[in-house]
Amino acid sequence: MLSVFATVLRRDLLLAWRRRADVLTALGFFLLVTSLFPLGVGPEPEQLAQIAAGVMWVAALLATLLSVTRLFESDEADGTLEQMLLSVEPLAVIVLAKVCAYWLLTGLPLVLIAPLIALQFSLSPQETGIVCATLLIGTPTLSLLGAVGAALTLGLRGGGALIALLVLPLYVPVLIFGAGAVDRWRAGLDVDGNFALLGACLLVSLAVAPLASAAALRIAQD
Amino acid sequence: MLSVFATVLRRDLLLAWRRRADVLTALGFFLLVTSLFPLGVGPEPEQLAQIAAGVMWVAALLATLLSVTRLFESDEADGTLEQMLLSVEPLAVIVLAKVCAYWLLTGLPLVLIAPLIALQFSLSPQETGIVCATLLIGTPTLSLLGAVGAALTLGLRGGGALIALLVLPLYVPVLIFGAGAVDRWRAGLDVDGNFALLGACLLVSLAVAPLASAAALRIAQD
Amino acid sequence: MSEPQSSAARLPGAPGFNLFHYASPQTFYPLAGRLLWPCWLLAAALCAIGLYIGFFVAPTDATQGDSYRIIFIHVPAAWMSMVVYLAMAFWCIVGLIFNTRLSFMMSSALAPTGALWAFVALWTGALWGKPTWGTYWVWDARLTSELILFFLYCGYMALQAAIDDPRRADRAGALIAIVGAVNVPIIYFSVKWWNTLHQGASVSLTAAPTMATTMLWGMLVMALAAWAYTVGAALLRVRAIMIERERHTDWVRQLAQGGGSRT
Amino acid sequence: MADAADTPMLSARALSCARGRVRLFAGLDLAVRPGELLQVAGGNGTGKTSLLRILCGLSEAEAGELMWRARPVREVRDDWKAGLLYLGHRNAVKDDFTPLENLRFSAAIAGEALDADRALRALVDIGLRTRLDVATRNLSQGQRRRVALARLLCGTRAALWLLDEPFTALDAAAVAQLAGAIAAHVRGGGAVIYTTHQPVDIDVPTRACVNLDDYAC
Amino acid sequence: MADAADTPMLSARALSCARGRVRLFAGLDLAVRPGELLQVAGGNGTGKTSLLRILCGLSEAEAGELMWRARPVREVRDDWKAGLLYLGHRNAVKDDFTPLENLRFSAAIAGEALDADRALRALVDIGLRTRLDVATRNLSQGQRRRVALARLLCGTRAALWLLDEPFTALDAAAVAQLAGAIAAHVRGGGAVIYTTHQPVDIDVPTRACVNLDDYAC
Ligand code: HEM
Ligand SMILES: Nc1ncnc2c1ncn2[C@@H]1O[C@H](COP(=O)(O)OP(=O)(O)OP(=O)(O)O)[C@@H](O)[C@H]1O
Ligand SMILES: Nc1ncnc2c1ncn2[C@@H]1O[C@H](COP(=O)(O)OP(=O)(O)OP(=O)(O)O)[C@@H](O)[C@H]1O
Ligand SMILES: [Mg+2]
Ligand SMILES: [Mg+2]
Repeated sequence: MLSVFATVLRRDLLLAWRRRADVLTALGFFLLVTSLFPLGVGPEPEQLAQIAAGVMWVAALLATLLSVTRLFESDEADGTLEQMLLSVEPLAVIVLAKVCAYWLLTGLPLVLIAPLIALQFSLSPQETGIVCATLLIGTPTLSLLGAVGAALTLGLRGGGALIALLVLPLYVPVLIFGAGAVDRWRAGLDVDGNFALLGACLLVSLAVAPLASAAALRIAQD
Repeated sequence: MLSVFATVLRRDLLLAWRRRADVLTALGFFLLVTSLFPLGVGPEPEQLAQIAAGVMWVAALLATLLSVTRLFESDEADGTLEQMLLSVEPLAVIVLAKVCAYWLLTGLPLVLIAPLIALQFSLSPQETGIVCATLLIGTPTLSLLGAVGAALTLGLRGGGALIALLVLPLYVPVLIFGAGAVDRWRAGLDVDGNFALLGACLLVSLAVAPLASAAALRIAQD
Repeated sequence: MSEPQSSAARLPGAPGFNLFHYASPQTFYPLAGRLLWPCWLLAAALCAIGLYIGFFVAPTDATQGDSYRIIFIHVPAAWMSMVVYLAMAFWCIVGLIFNTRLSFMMSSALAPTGALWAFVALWTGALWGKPTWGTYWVWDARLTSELILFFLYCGYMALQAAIDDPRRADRAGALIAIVGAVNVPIIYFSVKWWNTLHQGASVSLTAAPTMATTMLWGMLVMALAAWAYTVGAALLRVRAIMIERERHTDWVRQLAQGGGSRT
Repeated sequence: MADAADTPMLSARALSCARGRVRLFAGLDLAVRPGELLQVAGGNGTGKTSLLRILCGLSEAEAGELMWRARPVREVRDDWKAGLLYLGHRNAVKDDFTPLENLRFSAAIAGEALDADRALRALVDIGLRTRLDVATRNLSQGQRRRVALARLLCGTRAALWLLDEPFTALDAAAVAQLAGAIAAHVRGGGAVIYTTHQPVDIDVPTRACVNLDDYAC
Repeated sequence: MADAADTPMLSARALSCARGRVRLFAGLDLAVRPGELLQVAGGNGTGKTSLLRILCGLSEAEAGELMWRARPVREVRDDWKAGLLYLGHRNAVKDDFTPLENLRFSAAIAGEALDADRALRALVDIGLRTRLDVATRNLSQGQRRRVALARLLCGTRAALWLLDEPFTALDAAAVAQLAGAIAAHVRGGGAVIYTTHQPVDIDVPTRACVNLDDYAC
């Protein structure tokens, strides 16, 4: 079980390495969206600092949404998914490994680049710290929930947009707790509650999402 | 030439009709993003009205980006694209027909729903009118440019994110002129310039994008 | 396994036409090697002179104090970022028309240097913005379009990296380079078309210069240094690309057997 | 002059093809005349598919010249395109359409009008009578292939057919029927270039075979 | 008892299968014993692929019972899964990997360890020696199929192979080699259920054939 986890993780990372551009461009997307918002919204620095956390969170969410669609797609198209379903190893473990690889490739780089973007929005160091911390706990949740959506819509037409429709409602609490933390901190309130809630979201989705995705995949293949 | 345009248009619309969910969900995505934003940013009405045009434009842009990836994908996968390349009809016309169908299915509904969203952001009727008009001229440009990106990245790894990296820089001027119109109107300046520039963008991309996409498709198939 | 034959050799009338002599990698490779050192030396010398003028000869600015001296890096970098992009687009057009492999190689060799210049222009501009405008970044037309230029470079490189087949990579990249070239005039004229925070053009061929002559000289010398560096870096990289792409051809094998004689 | 039986419909001289860093074949000459059947033979990976794609203009040869009715294809690009019909490994059918819709749209994309009656008859002939209103996604492998092949049965303007492994996934009855259709086209003055790994009997007077194993580098 | 030659490895009773509104077959009984080769025959669309997917648990039958070594599959799900190997129409190879990487990862996903040497030997045996470091996306149709089939050559724990049209896209040499591998597996006490439309000679003592045309509804 551990070995299949490690193998699938390594496999997905290797695949991504073969497509290095992928990793770079997911980042590029995040950078671009966060730069686009000021363009659309107007350049007043105070206003930007006001909405910075929100914009970064929405961008992270969209970056996930945009790419998570493809989580199982290629495995489905070439028949590897059938083989995963037929494996003696539990499917949920395989799914979890895939989600881990996915997060390492899209979530983590985004968390690492976030301080730079915070700078661009002229956030203070503490605010930057809070935004990055919420992203660090929040993005794995986004990936896990995204996986469920991806599994559910697998093979359905509509793909990306349909996923968005299914998953966004689940993303909303994460977004609110995550983006809200900075606002609370600015208002002088404490943010432990937000972190606790984000952590709880992560734990719950860690427990439920792989199983739910596995079940959805079985249904999709029938 | 006209008949192949009509046929491909009809074909893509029929395909979309078979997958009704698709049309609904592109809309759903737009609705969700524009509703998420107030959540991320905080609900003060004046601030919301300030950023409304920007948010709607960014949402439209992202909705396009999210779905345009698939413009040629399925035709490529099942070999129809080969047949299009081999057709005696000019490829650019076929591409144009596909883009038209795409816009009718994703751009137009979004323009039609925009007044509702403007209401949600408490924009005035004139502002609403300006936003909708800019979207009406701007979204076809987004679709056309997106088609070039989709053709260029066809079959490549990186998919969605790579498209974003390639196309977003070209989207930025459209976004600036589009979202800027309301701001200028509010500031008491005239907005004819913005509309003229948006129109120019549309005309240029109408002339260039189908040809560029066709060229990119030929390159991709080699 | 054998080498694809030189496409330049198949050009109609190519043998008689002198310019095309250097259009094939095996003839261009040694030429590039010979040009390499002069470029480096020139770049170093000009850079030394330019910095000397910039930091010791040019007077302190009345309003900005000494912070304006960033101009000696900022402006040449900004110029080069635009010039290099145009050069890339030019080589791509040549490549598409004449079907020469070398032109595409030149284009891909130029991209990283161009991206570097765009980045330097953004970076120095941002550093300069803090003392003069009170902020690192504003969403002004010139700044934005320069940022877009940087992303275009990144897009070009990412696209090429994502395609294995060199032929397809060349042609797909060419499309981006050519379509993206529209952005360059936008950068250049943005200060005219929109009234913005950023400085307008003060160097022009038709009007009298509006800045101190020593400043102007410093900038021009630095610009020449940047040119020399760009040419040198591009030649170095194009040699590497040639070797990597043509490693299975006879001339590269001979080169390898020849004990690494560089020219 | 164009239709004189001795002018090759499509001919290639000194064709060579490289993929990645491997040259697949070189110095290949080939010609197909009206009323001729040409099989491209060779083991897996010898370049049959690559050759067919070059012959129809989907990819470019590394070197060599291609002639359509004795004129370089560059000059007669439209005639060339109008004159051929290529069916590849992939079926070019849309999963969401019924067989009938697929057939009509693929003819339209190629630029040929096709009336519903004729299309229907072709589909019935090829054995899809009971599956006419099932979306193609639900058809079996062989049935999808039949949808694609139905285009050959309903009359096409193209004089030259390029068929890449047309017999895969078909059962014995369908193979015999397709062989019949190919033979009829050839006897009617058309030409066919095809590849296959299955031994199939096609009943025509003249048949030629190019074996790519002989041209390997 | 489990390996006694007369206990069927996999057996099905009164199986029926419906797709959409069409019932494909009904009342199908079938059993395959160690050392047996079973061909599932039938025209296009008679339900061969559907049957194989039911037999390996990818889809569910409409009615009927499935037994693994004489026990209902529900009870011995893990043994059942560990005991079979299914290769479908689709190759389950990743375009971006080299053949070797593909082979090793697909074994790992199935839960089998495979050392590099053995994998390499299998690939060389199946004729991919010169393409070992080419990404699978650049291989020809037949070469991809070979990558997938290489798994059969490098020894697997699975006693029962379910092969859906294994011979498509292969050239004559590869077909013969695969037939040999199947024969060897069967002679070694394994069992194979396969479908094909090509007449292929597999040299085994006992072979059976289920023709789905006989069970059509
Ligand atoms: C990140 C921010 C900045 C960017 C992207 C940027 C970009 C550029 C570009 C592209 C040019 C060359 C265009 C031309 O020659 O017309 C340029 C020139 C120049 N920039 Fe900037 N700039 C930035 C910030 C600044 C700042 C803060 C200042 C000083 C207040 C400044 C002063 C100048 C000057 C004086 C020139 C030369 C104009 C001329 O003489 O033609 N720039 N900049
Ligand atoms: N990048 C590459 N590097 C090395 N070899 C390559 C590359 N791309 C393609 N090839 C080779 O080119 C050949 C493509 O052959 P093609 O698909 O034309 O074969 P085919 O004769 O149709 O085979 P099949 O009978 O299997 O369909 C294969 O041998 C493949 O390995
Ligand atoms: N929704 C549906 N409505 C009607 N028929 C359907 C539907 N879905 C599937 N079918 C039928 O089910 C059958 C599926 O068969 P299957 O793929 O198992 O055939 P097969 O024997 O493997 O054929 P082949 O030899 O072509 O591979 C086809 O005849 C198909 O038309
Ligand atoms: Mg082939
Ligand atoms: Mg089948």
